[in-house]
Amino acid sequence: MDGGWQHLDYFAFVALFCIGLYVVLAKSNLVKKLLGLNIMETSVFAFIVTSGMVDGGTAPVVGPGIDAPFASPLPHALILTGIVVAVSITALALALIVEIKRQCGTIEADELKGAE
Amino acid sequence: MRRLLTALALAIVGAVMLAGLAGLPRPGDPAAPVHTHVAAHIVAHGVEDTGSRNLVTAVLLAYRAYDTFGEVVVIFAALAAVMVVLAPAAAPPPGKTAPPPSPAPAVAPSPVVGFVIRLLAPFIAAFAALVLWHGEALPGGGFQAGVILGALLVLLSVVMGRGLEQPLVPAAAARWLQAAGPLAFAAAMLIGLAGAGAVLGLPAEPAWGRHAVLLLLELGIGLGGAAIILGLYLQMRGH
Amino acid sequence: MSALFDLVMLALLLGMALAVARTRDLLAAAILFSGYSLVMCLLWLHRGAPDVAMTEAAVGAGVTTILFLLAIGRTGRRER
Amino acid sequence: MEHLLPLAAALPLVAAALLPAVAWRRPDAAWGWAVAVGAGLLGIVGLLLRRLLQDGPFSYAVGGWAPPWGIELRFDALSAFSLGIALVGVAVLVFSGRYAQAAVPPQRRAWYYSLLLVNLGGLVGFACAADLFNLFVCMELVSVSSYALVAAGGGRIAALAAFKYLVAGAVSSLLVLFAVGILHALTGSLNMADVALRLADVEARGPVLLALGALTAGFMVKAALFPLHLWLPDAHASAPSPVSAVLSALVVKLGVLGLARVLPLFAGLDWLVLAPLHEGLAWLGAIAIVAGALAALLQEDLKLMLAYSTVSNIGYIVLGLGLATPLAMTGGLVHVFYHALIKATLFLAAGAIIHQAGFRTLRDLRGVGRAMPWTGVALSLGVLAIVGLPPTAGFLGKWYLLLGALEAGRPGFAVALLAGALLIFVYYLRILNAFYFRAPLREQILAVREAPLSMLLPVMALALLCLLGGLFGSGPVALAALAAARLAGGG
Repeated sequence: MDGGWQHLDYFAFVALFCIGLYVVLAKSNLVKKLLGLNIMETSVFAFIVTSGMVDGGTAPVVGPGIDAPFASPLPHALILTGIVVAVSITALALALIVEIKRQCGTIEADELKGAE
Repeated sequence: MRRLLTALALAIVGAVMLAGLAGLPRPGDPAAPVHTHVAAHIVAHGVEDTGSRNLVTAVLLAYRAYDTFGEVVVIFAALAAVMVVLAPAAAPPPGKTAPPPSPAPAVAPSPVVGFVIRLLAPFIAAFAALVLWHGEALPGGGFQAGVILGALLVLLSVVMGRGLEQPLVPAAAARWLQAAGPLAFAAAMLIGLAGAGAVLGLPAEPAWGRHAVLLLLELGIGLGGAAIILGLYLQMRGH
Repeated sequence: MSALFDLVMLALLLGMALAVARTRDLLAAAILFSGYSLVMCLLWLHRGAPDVAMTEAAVGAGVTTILFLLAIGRTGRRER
Repeated sequence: MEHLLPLAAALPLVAAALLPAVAWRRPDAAWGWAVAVGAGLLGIVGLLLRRLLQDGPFSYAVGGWAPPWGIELRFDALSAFSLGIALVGVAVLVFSGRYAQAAVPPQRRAWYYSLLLVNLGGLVGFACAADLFNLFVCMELVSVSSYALVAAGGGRIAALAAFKYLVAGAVSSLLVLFAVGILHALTGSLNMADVALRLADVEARGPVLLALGALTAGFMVKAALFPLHLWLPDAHASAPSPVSAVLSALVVKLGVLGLARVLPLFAGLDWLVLAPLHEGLAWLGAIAIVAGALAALLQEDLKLMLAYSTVSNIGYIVLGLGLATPLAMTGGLVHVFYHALIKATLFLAAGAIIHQAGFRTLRDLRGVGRAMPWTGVALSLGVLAIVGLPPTAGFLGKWYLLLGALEAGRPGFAVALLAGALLIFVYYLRILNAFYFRAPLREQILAVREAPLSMLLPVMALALLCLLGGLFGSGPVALAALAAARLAGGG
């Protein structure tokens, strides 16, 4: 905690991670679970993006007249990839949900357990 | 009981994460390893190494191009995954006949909306081209441009798609476009091998060579991304 | 000023995530999530990550939301 | 020549993206294309392996960007698992030709082959990754394609199982990404060798422990280590059989290989004692061996039995890593390779039987061994191998594990090992008994025909490898010993 108030960020991201995990674990609706998963994912992305920031820094684009320090470009590139992976998984999961609805008539985990 | 267990698990996870993260360097500290090691090298040499003033682009398309290659295959795999899950099965499973898939409720856009979207379409397309073209100098790049273009195609298919079953792009051409990202990277691999002596390297000669490679990658990522987003939309909407 | 902006954004994020968790209307939850992504995008813009912010706005708030809406349209909007 | 290393993964990945376009006008071309790519991959892996055996481990800086600035690939003794990936991959692709005609709807078929190729490419990339984020990207290639392939054949259980698998897999991937973020924040680097070096100077202990915990938990879910295996049985049993073979033989190994890759990162920290973690892994492994085998014993469904058997076998491998003596780790790593061949044989043989007979429980399948003599022989060879009878492939891993447990002075674990082997023997005896020595319950069984050649050939080839693997096992054992020495040496 000696790091100053900006650690507050990390605490907020942990809270978001836990809210997402709560939705994944406790909610029965599959669409809702997927929303929870997305919240978890963005919280980790936010953690990584924030870890690359720098005091008084700007975007890592070199240009004339910019002498402020740059935020690290590396985490940004990683998270760009991460966002694409996240949307890929979301698309597939939604397709599975549509298929489950078609085959079983419901997308509530409680009822699906009974139907198996 | 179950709620209690969930709450307990969450409390433990949260506490462990907080305890661990509290020991990290303060975010924003310019002396943190995040800024002094690899990032410092990229900031110092990125422009000269890659010719791209946007260092995120330099990382994505040069230093870590192999990861970005994986990324474009992941989004292609998402399309393949949605197709493999939702493409119609030939026969319904024996025993229980499944009801036909219910298509998403058709949105009936008002004529005004349709007119506005058609009017805006060329401008949105131009904006996408701008985002792609300036990926080396400004924030943005191929993927962002691709998503904007994909969104435009989705809008157009909302406007024109009602009752019109033929897609915006012929199906055979769409298959090739959807592979554009990996194809561009395959080309860049061979160019790098021939021109820079390393797979995915940037050729030093001729002078415009590395710009051409970066632009090729941006184009492939952008066109491929747009085609895949349109494909995902059409498949998820149902026929 | 900058600290205040951060605080407001973080509070908004937490509030919207809780709202997504609480609402039983899936359509509302999906749209709230889209808003959550937009706030996240603003935060990242402020952290010097415009590339990521742009992508999050286009993908997280845009494409993801469209896909969610299509799926909800085909499976029903009420959570039991 | 050295350029083949980045191309090994790139070949199947690019070919996967092109496949639907190529197969658009000629759907029949999809299979040929996929098999050709698989053969090409096998060839490349063979060349890489020859180089490894001649000159030792070698690296490649992709794009010419020297590590740690760019991405490094490294082909070492652990990467030699690529051979298993390529062998099983080719067998599965060949087998799919006839199988998919019946089990995968025509409009899904090109995408099915495409996803199989993505899966194989991701696996090879994962085995050769020397960069943490590259490891993550390859893992996601494998994961996304695996979730979808489970549902490729259709059916309600498959769709549900795929979703369950997706949620478990996505959360575990996220844990790995989170840990990569922490390690990057601590060291400023992503290259594994560089991270290991720089981690030694890190003073903050909390984040290091958190990263270690997140990585271990994430890869344990990927490996389906008991008690985190709950997603596995349904997914592996309800997927199309060639997919089951890939998942059980190769994809779960991702978790084990991942652990073997990342644990050495933490070995250079003098304040961090890994012994409790190893102890925990050994216990979980031992419990998994027995629990998985017991669960398999209770199954009536052939593929569910095989799925639980995978849970048990992962236990063997993790026990080897947990005991952490050179012999035990050699045994565990050798089993990574041989279990891949054996489980692929079993799942493909089971798939051929289910495909031809139309039944999938032991009761319904009684007497099928006599109707399908060749497939029956292959299945029996696989059974002998997985039970671990000498001189089959399954013997070596368990033998070294046993020696390792004794070397570590832990006879208790040796007992668990033997108990597991006994249980495995019993439940595979049940299969052989039902197939050969029981009168058919269904009269259709008598009319069942032998599997077509394109299914039989890959199954027989794999079965032969299971048999000969033990006789020509010195190569894999030497490589596993090399990898084990690196693991134990912490670098």
